[in-house]
Amino acid sequence: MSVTRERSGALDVARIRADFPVLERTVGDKPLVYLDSAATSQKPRQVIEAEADFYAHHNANAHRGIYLLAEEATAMYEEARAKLARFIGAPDPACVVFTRGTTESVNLVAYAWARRELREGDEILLTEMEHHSNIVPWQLAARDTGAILRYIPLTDDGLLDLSDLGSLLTERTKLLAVTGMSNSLGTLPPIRELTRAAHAVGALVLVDGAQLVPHVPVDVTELDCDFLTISGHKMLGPTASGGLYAKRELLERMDAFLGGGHMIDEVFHDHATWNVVPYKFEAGTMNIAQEVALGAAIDYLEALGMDNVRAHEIELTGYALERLREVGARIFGPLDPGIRGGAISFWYKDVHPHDLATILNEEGIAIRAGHHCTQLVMRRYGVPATARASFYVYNTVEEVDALVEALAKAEAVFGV
Amino acid sequence: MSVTRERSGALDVARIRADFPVLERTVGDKPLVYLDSAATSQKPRQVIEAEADFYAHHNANAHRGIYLLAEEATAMYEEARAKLARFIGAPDPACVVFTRGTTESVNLVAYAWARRELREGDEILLTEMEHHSNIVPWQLAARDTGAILRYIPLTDDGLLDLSDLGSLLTERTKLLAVTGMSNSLGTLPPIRELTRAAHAVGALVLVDGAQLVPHVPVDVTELDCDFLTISGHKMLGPTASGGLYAKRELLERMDAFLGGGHMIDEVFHDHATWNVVPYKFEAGTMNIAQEVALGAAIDYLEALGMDNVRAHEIELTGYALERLREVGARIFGPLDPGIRGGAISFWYKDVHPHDLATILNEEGIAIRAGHHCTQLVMRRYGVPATARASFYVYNTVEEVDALVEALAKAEAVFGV
Amino acid sequence: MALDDIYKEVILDHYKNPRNKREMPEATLRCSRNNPLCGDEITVFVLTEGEKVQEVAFLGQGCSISQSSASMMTEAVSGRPLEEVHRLIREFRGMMAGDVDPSEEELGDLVALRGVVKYPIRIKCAVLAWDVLQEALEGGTGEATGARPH
Amino acid sequence: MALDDIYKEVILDHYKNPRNKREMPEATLRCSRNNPLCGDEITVFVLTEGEKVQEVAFLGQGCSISQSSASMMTEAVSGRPLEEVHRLIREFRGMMAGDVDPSEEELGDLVALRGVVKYPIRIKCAVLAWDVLQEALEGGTGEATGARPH
Ligand SMILES: Cc1ncc(COP(=O)(O)O)c(C=O)c1O
Ligand SMILES: Cc1ncc(COP(=O)(O)O)c(C=O)c1O
Repeated sequence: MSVTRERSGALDVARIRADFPVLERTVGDKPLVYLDSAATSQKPRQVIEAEADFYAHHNANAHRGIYLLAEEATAMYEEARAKLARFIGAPDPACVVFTRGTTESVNLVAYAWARRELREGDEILLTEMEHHSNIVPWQLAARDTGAILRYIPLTDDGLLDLSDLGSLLTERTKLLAVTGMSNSLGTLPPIRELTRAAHAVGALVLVDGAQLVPHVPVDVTELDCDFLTISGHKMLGPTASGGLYAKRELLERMDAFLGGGHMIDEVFHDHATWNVVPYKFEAGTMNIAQEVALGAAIDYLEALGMDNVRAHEIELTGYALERLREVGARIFGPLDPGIRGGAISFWYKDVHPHDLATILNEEGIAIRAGHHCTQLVMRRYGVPATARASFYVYNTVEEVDALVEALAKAEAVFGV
Repeated sequence: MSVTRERSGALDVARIRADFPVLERTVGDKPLVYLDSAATSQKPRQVIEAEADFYAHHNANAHRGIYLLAEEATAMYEEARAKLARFIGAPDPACVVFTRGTTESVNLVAYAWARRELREGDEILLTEMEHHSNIVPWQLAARDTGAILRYIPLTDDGLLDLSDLGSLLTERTKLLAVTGMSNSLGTLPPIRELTRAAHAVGALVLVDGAQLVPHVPVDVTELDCDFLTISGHKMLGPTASGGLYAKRELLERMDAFLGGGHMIDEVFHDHATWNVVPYKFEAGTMNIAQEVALGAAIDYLEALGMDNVRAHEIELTGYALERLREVGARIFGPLDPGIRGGAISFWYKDVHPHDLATILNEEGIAIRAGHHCTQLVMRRYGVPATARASFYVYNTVEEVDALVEALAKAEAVFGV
Repeated sequence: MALDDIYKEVILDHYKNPRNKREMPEATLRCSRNNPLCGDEITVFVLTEGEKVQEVAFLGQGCSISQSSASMMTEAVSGRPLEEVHRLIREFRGMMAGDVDPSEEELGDLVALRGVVKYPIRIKCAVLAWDVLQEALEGGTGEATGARPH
Repeated sequence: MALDDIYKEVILDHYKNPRNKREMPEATLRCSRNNPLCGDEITVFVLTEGEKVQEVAFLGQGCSISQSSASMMTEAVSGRPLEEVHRLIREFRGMMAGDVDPSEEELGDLVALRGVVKYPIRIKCAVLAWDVLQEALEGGTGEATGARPH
């Protein structure tokens, strides 16, 4: 395989690739073709260095010390919050709580909002394309409050089936929790319409932004969602970085979640009072270096321009869908790259996704095989698992070609 | 100030210091004297590089992919778990759940164990020297279950007052949550005796190991505690690294805490089943690179030898206590370095700790001023705050001298 | 690493033509499990008679490794005394852990799965059927704990 | 940075000899707050009369910056129309945010606190009393939300 690393329409991919040390790796004698960015993205040296620089020059606990390092660490940590807030169009950095990622963020809302607000018979509306991280926390909250879960079903081509929305979204609905972009089908649900419909019946809306925020320009004011979750590790940031956006008045009203240092105002033997938001939700020593480095990831993405990031993804996704269909792969999810992201689930002939992933790995190609934490999607389409290729700013058209060519290898092994 | 960086009795501190890039920093024209390791430790280049190396060569999500990077990432992540388990004497890596640190670990137990097990009138026994992170989670759990909090009081010299233990620790007590080492008084409570007494009445014991694990050789089998919390960032590891040790049968019996990807076995519309321990408690993308780098921190500490780490701390603490008392500082906490750690809280004459910290900062000396997340301790000794110096493997006797000399400066400014 | 280390002829044969793949209503033990990572599913049926495993069958879906391992397992253990079956389980696990050099005599076709050791994550696929068999022999049904609404 | 930027004579004087530091039973407004970072505490008492702040007193404990700021504040605002007090609060905050060049005329002794701007974490100490005053004027008492047992 020769990866010529040309300039794509929207991004100078050759230059971008030079920033990602891991892309120099080989698998056996094959260059690494990393097509699993939906699971976690790779990190540019700017991000790796930002985290190392924090430890090497500014390391101290944030919001606790009077000395110079502590002031620097605090300023860097809060600057990262301001960057993340700006990146998603939040009106105020205080609307952003730092967390380990989407899973912690959804659980924060499920504990601190849902368990305080939900009553027996209240409903939470989900969709069948949700990631387990946007299902299981609600099941636990429903178990504890007596609330009921309902699901927006899927059409055969991987879209939300909104034909019966009127009977699913009612005054009983207290929350609609929906993914901004499906990690297994690629689908981009119509968030703006959904928030409008939900607000019309008085329900709040949580958008799972794990896939959306890294790949599409996002403005929470425009989307008008009440909560948005962010996974830093999927947008060039370190593992353990991320956050939760929430409208400020919600954060004020919510119960505490994790108790501990810094989230308090005063602590007495039998009770405690809370710090102001967002600190009320940041208990104990936080992921300081990681959020600082997420700030560097945001700088990187903003320098590329999120419109260009999206345009590059549309280009690669369109090309990949075309080539995969040519060779007879079955695609799960919409076929129009304009209404979907770059996570492409497929079956190639009768080769089980695990076997396919093992065979592709021998060619240096890293794809994901499994249920992608979306077992409801697997059941809906009657498969135990799918193969999934997903793209990000460093992927090339040539890598898509490599993927498609390697499928022939699987065919040879399995004689399908 | 001249720091001659000699070899201390137990550690080759000059060599150690060369591993910590941040120690080359200056504050104005003064070399940095970092005396706030109880808040967070500095990181050696071995740890910084381990995290950077993970991103640069092995980055992938753990436990999810079939391709080479994913296998490497998974193996490294699990190797870190095995190291941490071995470091604390856990019989089995499955007894170690990764978390962001002590605060998340205590909350995990407060949600997944306490809310399932506690009934109205049950008691949780704490001590007045607990960090807020080992108080507030129990207040929240008590609020939700009707359980009652009781406190072991303190003696005037900063020890647990166990004279009335018999009436505090009864069959109503379901949990004793106690710090392994106080972060504001330095005290080392007699954990082994306390676990014996607690188990005798059928109570479980949670040891807050935030300060203990970095500074003292720990063996959970010997301590016989039921839970032990670990903050990676206080033991040379990255922020956002750490864990919870628990006896395996407890982990099995506990409720789920955070719901999401990988902690599940199967997910259906209305319910889900759980993965085996410890994965049942590791929802979503974890702090993978951070735990891997914590593994490097453990390697570093093990190479020094935890007995030597402790011996060095006793040496520095003894010297510092002596010098501080010489110049008339009031010490909060025990005076015998053999029964305490290296976090020394004090007042110097009438200089308020904030003012002292600001003045010492001008001399390059980083100490902490405040309540150290132990407001009950402050109230017990009738002060709004204390100044605190704390030590770790890279600190020298000369740095203690620098601290003591700088106190004269404060005296000059305030004319006390 | 070469692909034919893992995708040996005999594996592909068992995958495409699984042996003893059927419901067994007369089974005395029955256990179902899936691999939560990937959705592979195996149900094992065991007909015991006294201290003997008379017959084993399976149902399931999944990759070539999990399904061929199940198929080969049913052949290897059917008609054996319980004690031998337990030894086989240990031996197979030992081979997959890379600890034990497998004896062709004991494991037969199953030795072909040795190549999977080089693909750590696929080991879970290979041992799934064996986990289920062991749980069945211990009286388990494979029900996991979880969150059910009241 | 030099220490006398922050520890000016006038600050130390107000710290050692605080003005208007007393309980004021006749106060019409009263509010208490602490700085959760460090435990500094300030209670502000305000005696209003119509649109005028007749008198302000405080109680509290803490560092030289928080206590001297409170002391200077009571002198600066006592006897002023509410509107002017609000302008002063804005001006003081502006100075501490580094946005506004303080006018000696308006702020008097308080200008001495300008040096604190270089010590970002101490800014919280300097504005604590002002936060409490503002909350008092808005009718707040300083009660925070929290976890109380039933
Ligand atoms: C004794 C003690 N317990 C708990 C904590 C909280 O630990 P972390 O901030 O790592 O969650 C700390 C550190 O601040 C501590 O010193
Ligand atoms: C759509 C979606 N939601 C939630 C998650 C969970 O995010 P995280 O693993 O960062 O907590 C993921 C990623 O795995 C995802 O793709």
